[in-house]
Amino acid sequence: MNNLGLIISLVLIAGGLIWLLVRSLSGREVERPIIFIFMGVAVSVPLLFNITFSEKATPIVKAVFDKVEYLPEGSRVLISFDYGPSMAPEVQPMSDAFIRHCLAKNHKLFLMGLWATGQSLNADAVERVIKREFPEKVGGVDYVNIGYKAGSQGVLNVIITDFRKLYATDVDGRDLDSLPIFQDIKSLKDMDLLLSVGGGFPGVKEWVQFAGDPGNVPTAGGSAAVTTPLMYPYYPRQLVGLLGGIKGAAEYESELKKHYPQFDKMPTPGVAMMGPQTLAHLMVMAFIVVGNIAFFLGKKRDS
Amino acid sequence: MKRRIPLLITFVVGSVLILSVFFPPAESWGEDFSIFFDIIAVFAFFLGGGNLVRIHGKKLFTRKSDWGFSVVTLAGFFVMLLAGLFKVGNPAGMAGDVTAAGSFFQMLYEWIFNPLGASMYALLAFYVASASYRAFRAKNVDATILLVAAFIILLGRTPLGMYATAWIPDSFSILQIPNLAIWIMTSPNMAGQRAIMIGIALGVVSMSLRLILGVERTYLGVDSE
Amino acid sequence: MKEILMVFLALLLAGGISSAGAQESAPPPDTGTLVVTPAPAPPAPVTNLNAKDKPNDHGAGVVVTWTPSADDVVGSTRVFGYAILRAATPEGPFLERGKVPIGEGVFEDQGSLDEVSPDYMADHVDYYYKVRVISPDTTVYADSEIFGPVQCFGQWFNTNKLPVLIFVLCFTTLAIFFITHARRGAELYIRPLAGIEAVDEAIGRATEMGRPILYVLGLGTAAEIATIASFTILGRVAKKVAEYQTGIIVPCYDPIVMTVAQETVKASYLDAGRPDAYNEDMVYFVTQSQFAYVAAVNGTMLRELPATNIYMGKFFAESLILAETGALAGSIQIAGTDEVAQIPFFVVACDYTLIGEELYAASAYLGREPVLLGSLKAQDYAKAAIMIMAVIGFVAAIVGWDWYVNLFNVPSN
Amino acid sequence: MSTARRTSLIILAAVIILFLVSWFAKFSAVQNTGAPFGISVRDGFYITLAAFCSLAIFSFLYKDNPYYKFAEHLFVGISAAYWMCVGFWSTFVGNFIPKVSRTLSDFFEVPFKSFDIFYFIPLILGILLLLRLSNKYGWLSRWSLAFIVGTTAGLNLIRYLRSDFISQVSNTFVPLVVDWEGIDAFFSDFSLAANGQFIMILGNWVVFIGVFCGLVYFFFSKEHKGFFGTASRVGVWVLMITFGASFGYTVMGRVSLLVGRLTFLFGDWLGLID
Repeated sequence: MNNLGLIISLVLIAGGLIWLLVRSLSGREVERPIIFIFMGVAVSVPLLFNITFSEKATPIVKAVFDKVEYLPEGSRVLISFDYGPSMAPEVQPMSDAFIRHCLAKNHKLFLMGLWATGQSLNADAVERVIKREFPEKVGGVDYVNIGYKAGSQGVLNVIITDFRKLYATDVDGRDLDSLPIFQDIKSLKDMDLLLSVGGGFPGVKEWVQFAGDPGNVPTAGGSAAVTTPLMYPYYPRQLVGLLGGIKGAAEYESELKKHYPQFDKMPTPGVAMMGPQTLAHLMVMAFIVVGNIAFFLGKKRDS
Repeated sequence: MKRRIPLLITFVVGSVLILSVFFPPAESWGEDFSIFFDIIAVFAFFLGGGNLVRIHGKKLFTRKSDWGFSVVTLAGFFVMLLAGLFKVGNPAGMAGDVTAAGSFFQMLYEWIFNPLGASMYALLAFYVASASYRAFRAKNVDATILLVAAFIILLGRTPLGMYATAWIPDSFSILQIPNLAIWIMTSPNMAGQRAIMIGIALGVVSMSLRLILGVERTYLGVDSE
Repeated sequence: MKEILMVFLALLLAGGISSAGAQESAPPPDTGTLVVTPAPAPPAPVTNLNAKDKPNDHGAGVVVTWTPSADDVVGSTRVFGYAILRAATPEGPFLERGKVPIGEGVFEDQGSLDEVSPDYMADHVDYYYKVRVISPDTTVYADSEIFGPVQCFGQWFNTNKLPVLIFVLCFTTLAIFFITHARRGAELYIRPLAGIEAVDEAIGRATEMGRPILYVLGLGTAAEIATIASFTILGRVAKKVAEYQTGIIVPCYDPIVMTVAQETVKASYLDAGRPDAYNEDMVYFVTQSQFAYVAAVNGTMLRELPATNIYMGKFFAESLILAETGALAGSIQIAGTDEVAQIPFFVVACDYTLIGEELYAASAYLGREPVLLGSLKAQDYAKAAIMIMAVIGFVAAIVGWDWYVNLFNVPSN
Repeated sequence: MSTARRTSLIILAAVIILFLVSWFAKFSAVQNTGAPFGISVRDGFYITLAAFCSLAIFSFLYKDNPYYKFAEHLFVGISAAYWMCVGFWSTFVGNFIPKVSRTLSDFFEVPFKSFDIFYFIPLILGILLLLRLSNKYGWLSRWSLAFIVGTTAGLNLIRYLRSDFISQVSNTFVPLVVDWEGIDAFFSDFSLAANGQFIMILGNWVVFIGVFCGLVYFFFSKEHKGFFGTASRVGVWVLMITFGASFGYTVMGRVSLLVGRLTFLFGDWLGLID
């Protein structure tokens, strides 16, 4: 169904564009309703047939992926959920993808958060992603959720020397010392990678300034599209890499699928949202090209 | 008198508001005046609504072409007006918020106003396509620059841009489309925006001054007196 | 003029001094001494506690400053933040007024001037402050010594805004100088504005075609300068329209804007000597809702087929919908807006676009009155001044003249 | 009866039948999921209505037609009344009444705040505005207009000067060189990497020169000849890059809006996607 829809629609669109090109070669302009139809098809077909495109990761995204990928198995990765429900549609695909990737690589996963409004989101990710897709992983051994603590960068400043000053237990009330995963963990400095997923304050920037830089721990993350340009100055010296907006999420998801056949069936909201976008962008560009060909040929003929 | 007093009012109100910014005891005046403005605007609603009813009523009674559609406008207007002024079906009665969920007013908003507005807005996706087809032509140097900048940014937002330029070595990575797109957004785009904003700010200051000094007065219709 | 210069110089001096005093480097982190202490000792208290009336406000504000605790260093776990407490007497009771994160040494205790507010803070009354260093363990903290008494009170002049006042005064002087200069009959050159030159031509075209002109004032209320600039352009256009005896349609988004537009168009017809040709229905109210307004104007464009569409004022997302529909109807389109995000759409879809500042200049340009042109001249001088300042700023950024850069950082209150 | 008229009547009938079919299909579908009967009929109607309203607007893309006209006129009527009601309740009753009259506050069931004589200013100006309707005293409405324009001019002059003008100027103060370690290091490490030193320096230069030339373009009283001509040419190019880039960047947002609307039509209405 999927592939059939994809093939039919792409053939339709490509055929239509070729037809337009041929028409343009004779110097004729395209009527507006035809453009509208192409645009409508370009957006609705991916929606209806769930068509997706594999995104090739840009270097800044690939850097994050490679970092997680090439850490030795069993490395400790911390993911911080620094966003609230309103931002979730844009950045949640990122934290989900990070979790999947880390668990597939058998890294030890530490989840926490700096946003009061995002407290339930970590627990939700544990239920939705970890327990359902990785039933063999044991809480407290392979992953742990230590939850939210108030204090923004103050929290970071404390846990960069000692987790236990702030966190006595995980979210389920189990003593950190009783958890195997925390056996020889003292502070953030014992982590091999810090990943912050966020869209405001505190977020990626605070993790760089208060944890990654002073603790000399590799830091990476993802942020909402609006704040992404403000993060570029930190890359690549202070920030391993960055996922910007839904496009960044889509690139990471694609990369994950490419390397891990077991994720073939995983939901990829980022990639799904990019489907209509990509086709629409390609369509606009195709029209620009066709339009210019028609324009130049028309001019040539006139002169 | 008909001409002097309005100019005097503009002058006094304008200069008082400018000076109030510098004196903390008067700091809140600007805010108060904005509230006054909103209240005056409510009176203006009578003028607006009256004008709407008059125009469409005239079409209806003179049986101008398309008078039937004027009936639709008037019906929609009065139904909505009555639903809002009397808070029909409001769960909290007259004390409830006019836009409270469950009221007839809010229902009309949710199922007619909203879909119509969202669809109008969504038309933009189509017009963006037709405008780029029509306008992005390499007619001259300026238009070509416009076209190329738009094209690079568009490419940078699709996987195609990445695939096409991934072979470029790291030491020339600025030439990779996604990087180039970011650079355009943060450098020349920023410069252009800033130049426009500075210009606008100066224009506003100068225009405001002309208004306060009474040099610019077309809006009062006083040219003729 | 001399006074202004003096104030300016004084300001430069003050800026230089204040920046020289600031910027104390943080103590180096002492990571070596970190050992897990069995019983948590309270962190070191803050020092140099000070509180004084918040400057440049209307009262009910105190600024508390301190030197952060000696334990507030990167990597130390002993300090979690600071709590600021206030009391009416040195004996207490002290109530918490707010908290700040680590590394900070300033807090603004902002009360309310409203006597019925629970947050009411009386002026000219003694207050006492202390700052508490909080550690991750809520039972372990360290209080500073008590500071006080301190009183808050209002000021008459906001010195933070002095740079703004200087800009206002300089620009006003400049504008008045050129306006009087122009009144005396000096010849002023103004470069042509393509969009405005096109207006006359477009009205002529409409007359030939026997079709009306559609003038859209945008979505701004009368409280936008762009809308007011648009009124003056509408005035000139309506006058020309009256002279040529073409029709004009002005659908309005805002009732007050409609009122002003009616007044303007009426006066223009009177001016052109054709008051009889003026019709109340030329300027009418549509609705105060963005997309309903666009839906209606779109319909008008395709039904009345105006020869020319003029869009001047504040526009938002609808800019492209209007311009594309107008292009479909085959109208010549002239646009002008100061909404930076929408200019690209007009530039792409319209025949002529007044970019930002040009919109304001257009009204002066159309009038061709020396007084109006004089103010354009003042604008240009201001621009030249900015360029010079920017070049100095460029040098300042290299040489490190922070005081110069600070001159342009106007606090938000 | 002309053919055109007959065709349009057939289309009208078809639209009405489709509407009814959709409505019934919708509420029986809703009913099966267990919603109470009364609500589902109403909701089925509303969803169908919303869908047909959306389609009526989209039909404008083909050409102007009676269905678009209907939607447009309905939209105008409803929206005009909507904002009037909201303005009346929130501004007039919410902000004005509590400051002038206790009796009226009680009547409208809003808490009375405190009497403020200054609130008679907008009352008087509002009434003056209404005098426009009178031929004899119409000129008095100009006083209100003068007040509005004066307020606008005063507030905007300061606002723009501070937030746009001064802060934008100061943002232009960027260092010409970044991470400078001498001319030798500059050339030996020279690269066109996106985050390399050269590109960063280039970016700062472009911002500075771009703002400079852009401002030259906005000079009105100087003929654009010679140096000014060249600079203003460059300024135009910078502006063109800005416009092209901003246009391209917004496409994604615009497409999202259409995706949202189509999701409603395909999902909530037709149930084709979940």
